[in-house]
Amino acid sequence: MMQYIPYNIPFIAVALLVGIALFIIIFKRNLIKIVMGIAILEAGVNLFLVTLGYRAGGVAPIYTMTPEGAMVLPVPQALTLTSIVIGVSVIALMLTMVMHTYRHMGDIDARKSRLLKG
Amino acid sequence: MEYLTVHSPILIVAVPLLAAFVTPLISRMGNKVRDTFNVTLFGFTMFLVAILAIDIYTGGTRVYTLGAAVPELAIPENYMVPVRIMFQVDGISIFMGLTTTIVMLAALVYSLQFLKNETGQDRFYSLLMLLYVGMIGLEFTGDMFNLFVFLEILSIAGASLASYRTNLADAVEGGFKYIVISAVSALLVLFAIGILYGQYNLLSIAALANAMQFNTLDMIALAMLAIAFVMKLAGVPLHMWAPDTYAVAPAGITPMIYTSSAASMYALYRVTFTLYGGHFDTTAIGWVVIILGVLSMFIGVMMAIHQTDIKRLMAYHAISQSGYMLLGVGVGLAVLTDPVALASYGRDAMNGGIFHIINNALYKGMLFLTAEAIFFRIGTRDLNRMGGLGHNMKWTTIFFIIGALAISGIPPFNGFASKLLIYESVFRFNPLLSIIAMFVSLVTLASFTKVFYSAFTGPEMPAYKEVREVPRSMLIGMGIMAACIIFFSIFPGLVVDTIVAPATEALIDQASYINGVMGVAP
Amino acid sequence: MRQIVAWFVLITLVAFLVAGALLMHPFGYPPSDMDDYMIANSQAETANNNVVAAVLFDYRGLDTLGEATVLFTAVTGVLLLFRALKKREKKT
Amino acid sequence: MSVLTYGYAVWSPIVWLVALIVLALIALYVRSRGQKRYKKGTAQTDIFISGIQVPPAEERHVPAHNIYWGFFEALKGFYSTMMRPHTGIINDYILWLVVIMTLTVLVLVMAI
Amino acid sequence: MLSKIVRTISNQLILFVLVFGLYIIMHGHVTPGGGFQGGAVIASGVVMMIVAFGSGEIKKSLRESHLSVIESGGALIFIGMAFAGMGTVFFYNFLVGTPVFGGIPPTGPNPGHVWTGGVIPIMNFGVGLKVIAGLSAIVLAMALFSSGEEMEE
Repeated sequence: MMQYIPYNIPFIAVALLVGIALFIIIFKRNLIKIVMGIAILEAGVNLFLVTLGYRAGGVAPIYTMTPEGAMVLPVPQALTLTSIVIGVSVIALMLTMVMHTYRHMGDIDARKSRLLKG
Repeated sequence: MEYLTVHSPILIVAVPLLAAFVTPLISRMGNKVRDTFNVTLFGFTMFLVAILAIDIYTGGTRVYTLGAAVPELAIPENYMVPVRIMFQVDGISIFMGLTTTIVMLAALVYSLQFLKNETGQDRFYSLLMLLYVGMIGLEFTGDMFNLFVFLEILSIAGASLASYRTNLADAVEGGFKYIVISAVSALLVLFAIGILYGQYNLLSIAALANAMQFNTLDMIALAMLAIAFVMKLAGVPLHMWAPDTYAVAPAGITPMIYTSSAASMYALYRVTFTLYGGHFDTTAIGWVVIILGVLSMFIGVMMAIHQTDIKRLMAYHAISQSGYMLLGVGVGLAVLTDPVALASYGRDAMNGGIFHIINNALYKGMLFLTAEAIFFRIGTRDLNRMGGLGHNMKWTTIFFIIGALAISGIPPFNGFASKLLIYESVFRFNPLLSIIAMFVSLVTLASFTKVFYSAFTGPEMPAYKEVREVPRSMLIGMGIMAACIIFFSIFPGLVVDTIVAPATEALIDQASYINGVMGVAP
Repeated sequence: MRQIVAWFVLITLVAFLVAGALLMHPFGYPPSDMDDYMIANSQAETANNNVVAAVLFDYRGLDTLGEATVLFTAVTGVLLLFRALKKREKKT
Repeated sequence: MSVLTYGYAVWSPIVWLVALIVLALIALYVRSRGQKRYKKGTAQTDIFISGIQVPPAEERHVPAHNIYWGFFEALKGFYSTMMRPHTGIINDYILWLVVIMTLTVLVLVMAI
Repeated sequence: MLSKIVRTISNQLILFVLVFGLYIIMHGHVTPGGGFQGGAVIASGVVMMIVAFGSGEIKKSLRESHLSVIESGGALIFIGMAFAGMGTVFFYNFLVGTPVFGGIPPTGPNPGHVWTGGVIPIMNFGVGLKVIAGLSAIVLAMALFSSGEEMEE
């Protein structure tokens, strides 16, 4: 296992990024900060997908004027692109709802701007 | 006709998608044109679902590979793994598809007159179609990443529809909670998909199931997938978003969001049975599912009887009924590796759990619709302020009684048939679980008696003297559900033999799912 | 109480994830059964130099359609939430 | 068609309905044998609450939060425990998700 | 509305943004890029205009209903190309080998040619339209809402 550690630093970074994102979502009460936490979680997952496809010494998988050599995997890049666009959509919708909440309640604290409980 | 049969799996997704894309354009020609267009295209989709269902019950699992030269060609020639996205429709997929379609029909018809005086109707219909697309795609797909994409479609459409009444502060709050938990659980699903992809370089469910090695990383991925789907289906203790969201969503949408939880439940079963079935001892994950199920049943119903908001009360019942499905199928999962126990009671428990999904989608959906009919007429969800509505809303009262008796498991309704299957088979597995299930059924009856008493009976309240019956399309929407409930009540044997047993068989028989794509026995 | 539970759980989860990260394949040497097919055949099958575009629009076209649908859904949802709540008077 | 058979038991809604109808007929027959002295619109149908003034019809309806009052009173401890996790705060929802996920990871990793 | 300098410069800059975005969209099958990336570039140009001129000014020339129509049109182009392959299978790349975008590039590294890719350039164009209209509509709606203006139905 030890010999992998220098190579697997990106994966460890992903684990830490996910941890930070979950920390923000759990501890921060500001709704905007919760949305930011979800954005960071997304960034962590996207980073994970991209790092999965990296091949040592590889070039971009596009044949136009490319140098000879191994190519990095194309599927994770496509998945990441999809996931980024989905993330943008989700965050746009969330921010819309935060704006509406602020208009109704005059507050974006998760503890104070709630009506539904129990 | 044969052409339609061959292409029906993708057309069922693509035609409503086309409807959703065209709706903003066609609604400039007037509301009548738009409604006719939507209903027509949805009717065509129903026809396709029927064709596909007949084909699957006679011919077995269908594989449809997108973009290949031949639909059945899942793996390219002279290659060993599938590279394209494929739809793989088997017994449980089409079962969920039928459930979704029935609920969608009722919701669509119900919404036609419900929305008369609201703005933003064309976007509402567009999103309703997209919600349907998300659910059907989630149920039909045979590819993990595609499943994630459809999960996001149904989450976003559901959340924006849930906060449709933006003039109410609680509607926005319910929608926000739904989108946050959906986003987090969908990202966990994506993370798990990344783990699986990194290990096997595969995305197809069948190929992944074939290659699965059950090491530590796979277990982390399984935990993420399972718990993310449990969050989406609102099992206790991850249920707290459900009352908030179900309570505020407008009519027609609440049954759909509830059915989308059932679709998440399908995803949970797909992952635990198909992706991680086979040579792996599923007892541990089976007990996790059983414990979540029992907690959902008990805590859901105890919280429900305490509520005074009619839709929150019904939402807690939805949670409690999900517990039955988790319990039934969880028992099957726990004994999956024990052929004797599986044959003697495991299969019946799963039949009960799966039968309960469609029963519950029907009567729970209808109860949500009646609650929304009350809200439509008197403008409040508070039970304390209701009373005597039975005098003026006779049809709604009748529909409510049918739904309440069915959900409480009173014979001869369909709820009794599926609950009986669960009680008797779970009793052989562990008697205590069965006794808890019966107690929960009792409390369910008690709490619906409370709703019936405080909303419909009693003297006519002076404030509600002028209340009239709801418009006809709303009654037809509820009537569709009621007709299905009565049909299912009178012919439980037919339903179980025709659509439930193939679904159970599809879940248990992992090898044939894999063979549908990989071609050879593992 | 909540703080303690939350910290404990977060640390445990991140520990599991880091352990998982160490168990993954070595960074830069991924398994590549599926992707090799696309790299080798995308030019012949889809007449396309850009393999990522071939994956996006041909091999995994439904994902992209779904992604476009997600964007469409979000835009429709945002416009639905920002709609005017009262019907405007018809212009004469 | 309407009979649901499984392993060790049978459920037939038609038989059940027939039995229900027969029982209902018997009950109606017994009822029809009863005395017919009951008269509507006389003092026989008035409400009598130990002599206190009977409130008008609109105020006689028991509101929902009073139904099953005894049940909730007996289970006061249970419900106050139950209400504590139902805070309605979105952070707590996610915390529950993470807690259950970590527990499941522990269970599953220990199981292999 | 920002100062005159900003307004003038962004008025000039928007042309370059548009051209660059269109280039990225239409060369998505040959070079890095594609509909989403190019669409995001142009949508950021629209955001620049909204920041420079204020949402009220932009609303006069760019309406949500029009954006909504453009978006539906882009989505219809995309799903239409997918439906057009229904002769064989949904999403079948039926243009490969035909004169329209059908040239097959030689295997291995090559200089690249625009008339390749089958349905992919057309789908890129549809997605590009969709992303431009969609992202602009989101930003415009948010800007209008936060400045307190009435949205049209």
